[in-house]
Amino acid sequence: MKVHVYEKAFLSIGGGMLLVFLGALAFATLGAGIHLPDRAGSIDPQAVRTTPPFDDPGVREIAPGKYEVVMVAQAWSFDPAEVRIPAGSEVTFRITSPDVIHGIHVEHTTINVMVVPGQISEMRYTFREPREHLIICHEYCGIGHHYMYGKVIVE
Amino acid sequence: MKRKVLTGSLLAMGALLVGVSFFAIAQPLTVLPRMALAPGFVLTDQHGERLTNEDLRGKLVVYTLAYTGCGEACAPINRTMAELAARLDEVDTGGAPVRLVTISVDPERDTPAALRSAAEGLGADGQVWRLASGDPAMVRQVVGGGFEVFYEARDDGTIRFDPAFVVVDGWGITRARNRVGLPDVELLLDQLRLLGNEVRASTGVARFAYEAAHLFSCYAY
Amino acid sequence: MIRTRFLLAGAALALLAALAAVAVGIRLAALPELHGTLLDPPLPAAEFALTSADGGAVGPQDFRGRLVVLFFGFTNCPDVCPLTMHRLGSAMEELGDRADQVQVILVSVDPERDPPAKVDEYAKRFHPSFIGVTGSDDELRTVTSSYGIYYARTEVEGALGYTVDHSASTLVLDRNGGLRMIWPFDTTPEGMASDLRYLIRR
Amino acid sequence: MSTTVARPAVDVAAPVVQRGVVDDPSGFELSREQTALIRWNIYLGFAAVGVAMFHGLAQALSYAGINVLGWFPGLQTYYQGLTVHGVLNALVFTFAFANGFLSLTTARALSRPLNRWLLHGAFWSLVAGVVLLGYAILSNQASVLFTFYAPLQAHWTFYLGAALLVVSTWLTAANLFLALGRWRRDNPGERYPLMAFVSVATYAMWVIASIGLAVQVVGYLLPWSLGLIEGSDPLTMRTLFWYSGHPVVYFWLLPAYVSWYLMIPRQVGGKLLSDPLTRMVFIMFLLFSIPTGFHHQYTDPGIPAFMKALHGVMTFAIFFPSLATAFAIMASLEMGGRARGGRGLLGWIPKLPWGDPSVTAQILAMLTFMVGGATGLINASLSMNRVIHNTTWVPGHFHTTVGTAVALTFMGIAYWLVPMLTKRELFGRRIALAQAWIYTVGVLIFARGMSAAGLDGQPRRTFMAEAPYMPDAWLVPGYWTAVGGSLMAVGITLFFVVLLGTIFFGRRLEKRPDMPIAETVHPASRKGWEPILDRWPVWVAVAVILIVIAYGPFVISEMPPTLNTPPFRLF
Repeated sequence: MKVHVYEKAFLSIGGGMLLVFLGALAFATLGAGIHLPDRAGSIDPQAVRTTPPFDDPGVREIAPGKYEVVMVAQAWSFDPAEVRIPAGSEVTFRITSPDVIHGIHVEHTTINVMVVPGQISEMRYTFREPREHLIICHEYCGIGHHYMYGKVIVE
Repeated sequence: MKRKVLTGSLLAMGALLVGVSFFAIAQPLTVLPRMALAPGFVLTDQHGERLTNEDLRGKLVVYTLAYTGCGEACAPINRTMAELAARLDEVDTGGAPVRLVTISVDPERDTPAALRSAAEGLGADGQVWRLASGDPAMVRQVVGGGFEVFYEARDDGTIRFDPAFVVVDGWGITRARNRVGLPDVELLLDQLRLLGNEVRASTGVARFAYEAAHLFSCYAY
Repeated sequence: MIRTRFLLAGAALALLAALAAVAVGIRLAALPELHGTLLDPPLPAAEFALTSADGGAVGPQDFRGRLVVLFFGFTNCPDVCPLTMHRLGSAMEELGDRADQVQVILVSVDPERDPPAKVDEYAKRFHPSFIGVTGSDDELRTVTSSYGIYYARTEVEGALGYTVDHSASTLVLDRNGGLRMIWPFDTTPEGMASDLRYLIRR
Repeated sequence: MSTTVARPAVDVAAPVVQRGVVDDPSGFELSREQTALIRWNIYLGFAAVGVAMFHGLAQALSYAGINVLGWFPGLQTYYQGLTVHGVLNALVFTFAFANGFLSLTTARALSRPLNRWLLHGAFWSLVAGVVLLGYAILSNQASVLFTFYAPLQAHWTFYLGAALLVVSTWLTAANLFLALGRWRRDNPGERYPLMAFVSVATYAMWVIASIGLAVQVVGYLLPWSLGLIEGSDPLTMRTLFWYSGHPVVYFWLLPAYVSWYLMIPRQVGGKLLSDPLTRMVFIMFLLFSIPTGFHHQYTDPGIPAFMKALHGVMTFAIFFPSLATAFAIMASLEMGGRARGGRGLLGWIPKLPWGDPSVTAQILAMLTFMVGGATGLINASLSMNRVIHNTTWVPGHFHTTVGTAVALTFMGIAYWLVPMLTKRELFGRRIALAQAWIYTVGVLIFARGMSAAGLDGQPRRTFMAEAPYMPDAWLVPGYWTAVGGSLMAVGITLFFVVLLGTIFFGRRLEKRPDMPIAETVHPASRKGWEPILDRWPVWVAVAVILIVIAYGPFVISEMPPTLNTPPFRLF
């Protein structure tokens, strides 16, 4: 097979670029331990409201400076819809859905996760600066999807 | 000749690649993830003796939460622990002893004496299964900060908390947090068995296989 | 001819692909003999802000890009602390010009008798680059507990009045702030230096 | 059923000529019936775009806070319109066009007619599918978007309609495989004509890829919507959808690649550089496009992070054949430009036939696709995905890929295909040229707006005109989106002027124009290793192995599915 010398060069550079990208990917996952949302447990979606901790959603200070947000994403609201925490807190979100698929994106953070009925989504983030973040449902969940939002208020 | 060397090295590398991929994807052995460092603590057990996380180093520990004034609400948790204690000899942990620790989420009222009478009711021997309590701030730090479980006193004097069974290995690393609903004893025994496998394989070449299982997140649950 | 070239190109590709596999293999098989528990992938390590000698807040997050070695002790400590600190100092000597890649932090768990300046001065006795910090009991409880360390006062007879029992392990955080290694008490300076060299290299 | 004897094309400019029937149409013309069926497939596809366009315009305007939904007869919600837009554009348009176009290329390349029953079957099942989907969506019983995630439950006609769309592609695939098999029987030892090879490769990929969709829809959603099954397992449903949902992207794109590789070079007066590389590119799409679905589920809970990373790696691998394509096509364009007198480093560019709307539209589509490729890599990156997942960045990305690279290429193809199918001259060449430019400018402005807002966290698929939250950062990008979307709508309207003008008012031609088929500088060889490229069983087997590796462990761990989520109708 004849391959033009320019084509060879182009494909080599392209292939090299890809290897660099793959190397970065391997470093991120295997080296730096940056992981995407993993399995964090399953739950019976019909029993969300009676299964701890989702029987009592809310924001809790589990230890000094450490918060847990137990959240139920349902059509068409987040429960709780307002999360108040002091700046510098490490917050773990534990979210599930009792009805359809939702998504949660806390604006200007890396909290961006799907909420699938039957699964528990877990995300950790440290809010450093005092400001307000929108919480947006970013997966279509029915006619009122665009009314589904909330706020994280970092004080 | 040259081609033979080339083909040979190609095949060898291919085989290596296939081997590694096979391991990563087929996951011939699974482990429990190393989730976080388990909390350090100083608590007091039902005999008034000091219980620290260092005392439990080298042992597999199942922690759970309860309190003595809990009544029926804690009964399923205590039953699970009692059954677990009775069935520990079913799993081969590779010589690593297993300890069960019930931490009181009502440290103000659960004095060693209160714990002792509760332990007698439960059949906790104080050796394998210990009940522990301590400084309220310390308990908050261990349960909330370490095991990430929230609890608070209700107005009626009862304590609201989420049931949790946390499994910690001999290096003091949290390996499982069973915190949605009540786990059954089989699940806990299986988790101990997985840790036991790892303990048995902690020497020799097998250790690398287990390290690889961690590296490729071959997680059992 | 074309066949050979194709084979060569294939070999080059397979080589690159296999490099990844080999890299993984090396990490597993060609590990130097380690003297503590290596955590791979690293565990999350808590940030903290304890008080340094100049009154400022210091934590491992201030030393990203360097390895951070954490040890918890106190200045009146009769055996464990001076021994460990001495070994850490020797390990730093052993590291030579690599020593600037490592920051040792001594956290005093006896805030009553160890003001920050005293801890710092104590730490610097073992190596000029060491720093010592401390904080209130509440702060220390959070920090130690999240690093799997306990400490507790024990009353003793004598002039000191009390001593502090505490975990004797030493922790190493990697450049990104992840917990990478735990050394038991009896780790030798050579062992520490060898492990640190490995962690600097990777 | 006679096969034409291969005869070298007479072309003095070509030092190496491609052997094979594709250059010689003598003695081959599809029957009126088959031509008509193919023509109606193309019409049906574009009719879908015509309807979808209005909804697209309404959605683009809604990002600027302008709500025109009230003017749509029969439309009850924004999401109903979004479902129409997605289903018609992403499924009906692309399936119909691919069915028609690749049937034609295969028949033409092999110089043999297709099976008329399969051709009829494919067309009518597509029509039936569209009717059922239309009923379900227009009666507002299926506002579930084109991704139809369970447990949102649509009317059963929606799922049956979707299944029929897939069935039509399978019937087309059967037709192509049959034709290729017959050709092989008549030409033992010959290399497959390149154009037939790439057309069939496209369908081979899609048949393997569509199994997920088929299992999901027929095996599960249809009986579920009829009440035969109670609960659902949303995570498994999502996984099955994205098993097909990523490769479907390549099923949209590959017909455009067929044109870029095999027709554009001839249209610009150049040549295709390499036959074996072209085949390798299509084989790589067959191999790598399917085991990548988890990159749509990077942020899903319940899927092991390692499996996601593995799919990420595969996703990067699929970038390679697109890189090879970029070079090959650019090289043919340059050859064409130089053959037309272009000198200097870039002097060949203005010499390209920019007056040919078919060429202009497709070159603009390629240029836009470069933006799409770059944004696609960002989507595929594990860490960056967290910033843009499910934001308007994503539609910003895919309107430069399927929305332009594919759609505008199909329109460009139509500028020679419709004259060929109708034996009428293209109507309004200048309008067609204007269409290509306006649409491209429109989509670039549109994508600029969508991407910028996406980086600021604006959610996709959301009725922004009525959302109670609207940070200032989304305002200006929203105007970009609306302006760009309006220009796109103008572009498509102009396309319909040309299309309908050609069909109804185009000057009748004496002779049916032929398909532009490129010659190859390095043609296929019967010697050496190259014939292995034509060994389908090998490549299908490798593809299946890769799929088993990528999906096997997860599927096993999810078996049996826990069907404990009840259905919901929230629209």
